[in-house]
Amino acid sequence: MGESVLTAHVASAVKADAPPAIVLDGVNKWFGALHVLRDINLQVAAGERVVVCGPSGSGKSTMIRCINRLEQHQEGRIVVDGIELTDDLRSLDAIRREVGMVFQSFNLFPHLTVLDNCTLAPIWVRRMPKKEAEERARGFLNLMRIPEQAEKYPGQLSGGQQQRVAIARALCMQPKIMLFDEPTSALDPEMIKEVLDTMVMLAEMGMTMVCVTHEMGFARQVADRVVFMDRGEIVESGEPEAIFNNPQTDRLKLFLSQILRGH
Amino acid sequence: MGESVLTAHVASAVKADAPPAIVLDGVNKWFGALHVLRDINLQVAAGERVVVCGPSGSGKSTMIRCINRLEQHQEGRIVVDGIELTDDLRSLDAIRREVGMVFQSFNLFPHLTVLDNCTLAPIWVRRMPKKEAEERARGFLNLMRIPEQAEKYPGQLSGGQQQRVAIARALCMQPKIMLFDEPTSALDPEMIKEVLDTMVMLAEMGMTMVCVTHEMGFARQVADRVVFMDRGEIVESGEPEAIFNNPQTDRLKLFLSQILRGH
Amino acid sequence: MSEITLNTAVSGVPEAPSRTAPVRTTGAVAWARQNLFGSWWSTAVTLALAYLIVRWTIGFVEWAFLNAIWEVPVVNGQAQTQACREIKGIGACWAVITEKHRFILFGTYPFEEHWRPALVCLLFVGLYVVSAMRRFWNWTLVPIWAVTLTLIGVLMWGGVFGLSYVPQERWGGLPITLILSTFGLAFAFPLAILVALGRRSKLPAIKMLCVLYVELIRGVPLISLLFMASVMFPLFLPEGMNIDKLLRAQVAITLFAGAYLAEVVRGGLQALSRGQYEAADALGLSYWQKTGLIILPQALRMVIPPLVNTFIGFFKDTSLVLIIGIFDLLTAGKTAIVEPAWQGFGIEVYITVGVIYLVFCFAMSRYSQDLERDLNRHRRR
Amino acid sequence: MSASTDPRFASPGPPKRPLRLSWGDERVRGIVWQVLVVGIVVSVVYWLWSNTVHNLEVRRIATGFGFLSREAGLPIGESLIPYDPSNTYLRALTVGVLNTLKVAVIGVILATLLGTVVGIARLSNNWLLSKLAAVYVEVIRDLPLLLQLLFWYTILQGLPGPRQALNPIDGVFLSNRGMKLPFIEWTSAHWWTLLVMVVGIVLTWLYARVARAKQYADGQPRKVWPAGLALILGFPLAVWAAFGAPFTPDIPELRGFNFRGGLTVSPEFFALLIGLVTYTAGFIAEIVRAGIQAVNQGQWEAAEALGLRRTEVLRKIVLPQALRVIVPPMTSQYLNLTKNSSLAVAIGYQDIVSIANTTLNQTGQAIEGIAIIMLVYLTISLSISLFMNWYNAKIALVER
Amino acid sequence: QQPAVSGPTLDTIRQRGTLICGVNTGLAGFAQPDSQGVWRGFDVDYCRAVAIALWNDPSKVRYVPTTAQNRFTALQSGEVDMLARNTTWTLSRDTSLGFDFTGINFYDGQGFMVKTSTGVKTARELDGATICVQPGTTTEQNLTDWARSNRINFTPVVIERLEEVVQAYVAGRCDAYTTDVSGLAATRSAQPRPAEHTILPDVISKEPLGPLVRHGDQAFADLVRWIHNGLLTAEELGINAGNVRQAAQGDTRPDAQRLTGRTGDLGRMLGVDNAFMVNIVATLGNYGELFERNLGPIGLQRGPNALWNRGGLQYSPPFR
Ligand SMILES: Nc1ncnc2c1ncn2[C@@H]1O[C@H](COP(=O)(O)OP(=O)(O)OP(=O)(O)O)[C@@H](O)[C@H]1O
Ligand SMILES: Nc1ncnc2c1ncn2[C@@H]1O[C@H](COP(=O)(O)OP(=O)(O)OP(=O)(O)O)[C@@H](O)[C@H]1O
Ligand SMILES: [Mg+2]
Ligand SMILES: [Mg+2]
Repeated sequence: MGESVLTAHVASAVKADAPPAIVLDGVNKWFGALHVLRDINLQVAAGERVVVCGPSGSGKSTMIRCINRLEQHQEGRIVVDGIELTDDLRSLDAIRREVGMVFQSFNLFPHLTVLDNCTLAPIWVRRMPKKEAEERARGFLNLMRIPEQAEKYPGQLSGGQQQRVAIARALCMQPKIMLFDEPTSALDPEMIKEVLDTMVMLAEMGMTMVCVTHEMGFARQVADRVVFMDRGEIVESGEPEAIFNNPQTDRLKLFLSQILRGH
Repeated sequence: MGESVLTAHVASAVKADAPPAIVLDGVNKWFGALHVLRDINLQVAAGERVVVCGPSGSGKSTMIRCINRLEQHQEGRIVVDGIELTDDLRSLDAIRREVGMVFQSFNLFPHLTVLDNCTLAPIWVRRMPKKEAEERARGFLNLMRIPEQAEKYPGQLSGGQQQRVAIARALCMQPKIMLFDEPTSALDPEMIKEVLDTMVMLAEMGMTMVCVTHEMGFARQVADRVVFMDRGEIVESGEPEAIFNNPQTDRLKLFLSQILRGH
Repeated sequence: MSEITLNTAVSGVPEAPSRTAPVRTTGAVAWARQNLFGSWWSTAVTLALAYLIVRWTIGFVEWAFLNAIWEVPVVNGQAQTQACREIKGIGACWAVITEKHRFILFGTYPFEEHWRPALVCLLFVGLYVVSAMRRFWNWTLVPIWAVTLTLIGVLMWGGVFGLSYVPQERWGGLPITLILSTFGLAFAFPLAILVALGRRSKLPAIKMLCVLYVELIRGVPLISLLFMASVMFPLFLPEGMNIDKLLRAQVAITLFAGAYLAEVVRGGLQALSRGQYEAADALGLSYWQKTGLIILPQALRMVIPPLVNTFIGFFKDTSLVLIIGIFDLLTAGKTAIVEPAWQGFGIEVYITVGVIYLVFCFAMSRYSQDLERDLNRHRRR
Repeated sequence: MSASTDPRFASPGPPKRPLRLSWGDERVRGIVWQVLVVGIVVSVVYWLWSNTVHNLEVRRIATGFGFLSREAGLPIGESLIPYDPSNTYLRALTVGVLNTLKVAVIGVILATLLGTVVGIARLSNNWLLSKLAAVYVEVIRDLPLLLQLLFWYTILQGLPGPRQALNPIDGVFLSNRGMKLPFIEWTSAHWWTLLVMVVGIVLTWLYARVARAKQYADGQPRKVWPAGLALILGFPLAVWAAFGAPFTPDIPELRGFNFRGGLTVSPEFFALLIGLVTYTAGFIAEIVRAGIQAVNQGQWEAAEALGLRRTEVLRKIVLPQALRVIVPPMTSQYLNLTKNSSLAVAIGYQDIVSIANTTLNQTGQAIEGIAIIMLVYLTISLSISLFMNWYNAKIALVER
Repeated sequence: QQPAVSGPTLDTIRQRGTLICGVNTGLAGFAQPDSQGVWRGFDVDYCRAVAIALWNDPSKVRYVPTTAQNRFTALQSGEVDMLARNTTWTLSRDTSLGFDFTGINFYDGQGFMVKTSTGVKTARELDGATICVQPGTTTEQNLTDWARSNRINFTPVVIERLEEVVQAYVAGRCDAYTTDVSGLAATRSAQPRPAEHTILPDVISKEPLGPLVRHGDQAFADLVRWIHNGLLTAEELGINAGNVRQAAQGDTRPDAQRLTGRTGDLGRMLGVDNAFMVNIVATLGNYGELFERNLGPIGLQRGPNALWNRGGLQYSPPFR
């Protein structure tokens, strides 16, 4: 049943000719004097799947965190799902409901069971009846192929399982957009595969996704677009094939040579 | 000079027709009521390189830890370098001098510099003059291709560098035998390569090695013998080619299919 | 480090010029906006607190400085404190300090010989400073301590080198506080380490003894231990054998501090990963080598903050020896105002004594924070 | 793990190893060491003990607890149970224990509250507030508690005398005799009212649970406080009215030297309480701060990314996790507060130490007096430890 | 000079060369270190007197401050040789604690002090009052005994240290302050306006204070006892610090000659120099001078401590 829940939900999110899900317009951000985001312009259409890559420290995480306002940008506009991000707390609440985030380090709540992790936000934020929330959560856990872990605590799971719980937790809020910040880099190769499989499945169902990752295989397989960042700027952006096979800038070429060598 | 130090030393350890470096004879071990090692029989000749593999929880670590008595076996005999492991603390001291160990999680001493990490045991256990110990340590650091890290603290190094320091630290005691317990599984792919290269180099110099690892490439390249363990038993053992290409038991077949798929 | 990666990530390519951040995100105004007036609630708190601080400061300055009396005439050895009594509540009477400061600092130590305890205090401070410098953290510290402590003993007791002999009963004030806390901690610390190791020992009898010691001592107030040391201890010893009162208090404080420190150290030992023990074992280090070279250096570093907390606690707790009639700093202060002329000027004396304690404890706490940063440098990249 | 369920793993278990009598054997060494250490300790204790017995004999010091049933004849200012100087020492000591418990229990609760507030204030974004909290912690920690107690006592004595008592609210008097609160003449109707109120509290708690369950059922959150107010205040008031609303106010009034009637909070108790609470709160603040900071920033972010509000994050995510770091050191602080209450004697609050001191002075039974003090504190301390350890185990994280 | 008399304590003291004297930790007039840290006071002078008798050197004393709690064990265990520490002579202390009181150097009694403004004239009017008291001595028991026999209700405030008790009383925490009359007088005189405080005439207990030594060393007890008696005799004979040297030369009264050691062998009988009283009086003065010097400034009158022939209770057995 998990499949059906998700497809039903995702389908509703993907409308033809919908307004862009995310708009970044001339976004600038500083940490103190350090200029970490420079005039970022990016549009993500509903249902689009964008992979962000770039060297360490290039501002990928910062950008993605600005989108659900874990960081505040200082110049420019960010519009998510038609709502502009301002200091207004209500708009913030509205946006966070629509945007799910999966962290590199999982950030599961260790004192709650897997099921409680998944139902917490639906119950308290979405005011969903507990039973319904649990049913839905079990659906997503099923989808993530970890239904039997529902009663365990995060500390009892392997890394790959934890990351899949984190994805399920985000999905339980039925977000329109999912943000992934290097969701696999804390995992060992076997677990990476589990998680990537899960993400591919989500992508195939049409979820709007922005994903920071160095997994080129994943990018090639599912990305509609790859964005390459360096030093706070978007240097190149385009179809995966174009980016990987035919990089335009020296920076990207150098970067690709490095990461391809690494593995 | 590092090369010469090592080769000289290793050469002395590898004698023709020498008695076996390690003998495990009907070794049994229990944790409480859990029977983790069952009638293990294993002989490692001087200069031989044995790779141990097997599913998680099969007792690989336990076996290797019994060899330098980080765990105590309860039945059977273990003879290392001609000395039988008994309750006698003095024989224990003698054995630990001859056996170097490299852990999965490095276990470097974070409060000491890399150099101090390497000279600690030679100075305090072997009663070597400090100067000589440092000279030798620098030699091995050189060999490990991290001579410039000598004055740093372990926390300042990357994982691969740390593991190479750990190997250097073990080598500084000039052990006749080196034990490796999944030395690469805490590392990311780039760093795995660094460490494996180092180990290959050691192997090529003729050091007696017992290595728990899932790195099939390494096994193929250097192992004289591969031992497959499951549930506390040695299930199969033989030349790498035979083991990998022509597994006899179902268990091994299953295992191989899993790990080959994983990567 | 981030800077470096930012610059070297893709080397060889010139960096794009970085714009400076807009003004409203930097500078004093931005700082105040962010830290003082971040929201209406923050603004309200700021204003309320600022008002209270200003008012109290003005009140205190008036009392302590503007309206204060610093000296009163002394007639026939009797201080004429009328003036002080007139302004009670309006201004401070620091005359009590002017008159009694030497007694407060040195107790009943012979007046002409006060330079000796004064020197002892300086020696202690010097000892602390030297011990605090990491440059001296090696074997040289042992002779330094030995010599200084001997010197302190010689100065306090005298009886040699032409110094007149001063029995222990006459010691008092700050030197007593420093002696009790320094020796107390100096002995309690090794004891604590042994007990902490013992409590983690695999040998059941030793473990039980350590647990008993820690739990029994921690479970009772220091007052009752001091009490026992003073009232009961003579009964424990064979007839005729007697131990100096100060020493008894010292032993009680040491035992008490030992139990507390042991728990702190144990916390550090527990926090250490098993891998460290195993790595040391695998290298063939003996138990004591492992403990001294690997385990303790790491465990102790980890517990510097609670350790110093405990140190500060004991420095202050030495004031409890007043229960058994030893004139430490605080007791000397209280005794100074027994004299009828000075009765009722406790606040001034307490403030003075409090400031002395504050200076020592604050120095300790600051130093520990620096030390913690310094020693844990190896943890950071 | 799965191995243990495997039938082939049902093994007889490890064989016993024989003990070899050799210095090389670890176990032999262990036994020798233990015998040595225990032997030394036992002989030292025996030596002290025999000395003591001998000394007691020689000095003709009588021991025994017979004095407990003798008339105490010592006056006690405040007591939770009826007490008169003609009662026995046992009762006097009991009064002391109760006084100690009173200040310890109230002190622990208040210090926890104040400490938590200051600890959170130190993490505040308001620079002034956080710096002030830091200064508070630093100053409070660095001054001897004894001085602080004397300070508070002096301050409280600065209040006007009973004749000029401050009268902020009708019936409430604040003077150097303490705080006098109006009270009512207690009748059975009040007992009923009180009972109903207790029932009301229990019902409110139950109602809160039901409300939570209902929210789980339909998702809608419900306010608990209106019902709680009705149950805890309204209902008892109704019962009280049903009894004819007996109300003979027992308002403190100045008669002779002092106020008669009403409830009293003595300055000694109050000074001790403030002193202990502010002092301990300084330490607790640091513990709370460390605890909250120990919770990974990622937990905040993850919870916020899910759309939880800050207060909800604090309550549901951060504090439950911080507790695990907070509880063990908190235990020590509770112990310290309890033990520090023994300084009460300096400012005239008659706790167990004060009363036992007087007892041992009057009777000369020093050994028994000290033994009683130590026993009382040990019992309290160990009870606190046990409870906190149990609580700590209860909230421990489940790990692999 | 070979001592004619010896006893264990006396021998120990002689051997050690100093007297160890237990004193109060600080009680105005009786024992208290001055601004220079020198112990002064009425009790302290008794310690000095013993040192003078033994070595003719008042500085050969080590003072051990003792609290109410540890004073007895200190003496019992030999930590101090004698206690000169305003200790009330009671039967049980004399017997079961194993001490010898060597005389009464100060007749005291417990009384009350109130603020004059309260208009209280006698202690009986204190019904309902709050009374400040120090714990740990006989004071508390006296107070409750008195209250019960007079059917008086009171609220006690029990504070350990003198400074705090007095402060509490002055600040108005208590309506009355009770302690030995000597203490009351001292406190009263220390107030800015002593007239604002009244010491009530009622004395509710007998508090004979005196030095004490361990039971079992009669030689030492005798010495301390007769020093006190000698001081009284000196006052009785009009011998004081100013004239004692002349008296030792030229006084013709037989009593005076015995006191100054010119005739008789009284000092030798006690194991000290025959002229010991001359030395003591010359240095410290007679009993009256001791009293005036130490207790006069804190406002104490002689009262019951006047000599017997001046209406007081101080009476020395014949010094012969
Ligand atoms: N809270 C912060 N305060 C100050 N500087 C920060 C902060 N967070 C990030 N930075 C800096 O901003 C820059 C961009 O960081 P960011 O985490 O976005 O990089 P990234 O592209 O995600 O790198 P990585 O691949 O290593 O995660 C880095 O130089 C980093 O050091
Ligand atoms: N100290 C111990 N106490 C109890 N059981 C233990 C202990 N150490 C290991 N075990 C158990 O013994 C079994 C074998 O463990 P071991 O670590 O040797 O496995 P392994 O083959 O090294 O597995 P992995 O590949 O996961 O490291 C496991 O079931 C493990 O849970
Ligand atoms: Mg990142
Ligand atoms: Mg293993």
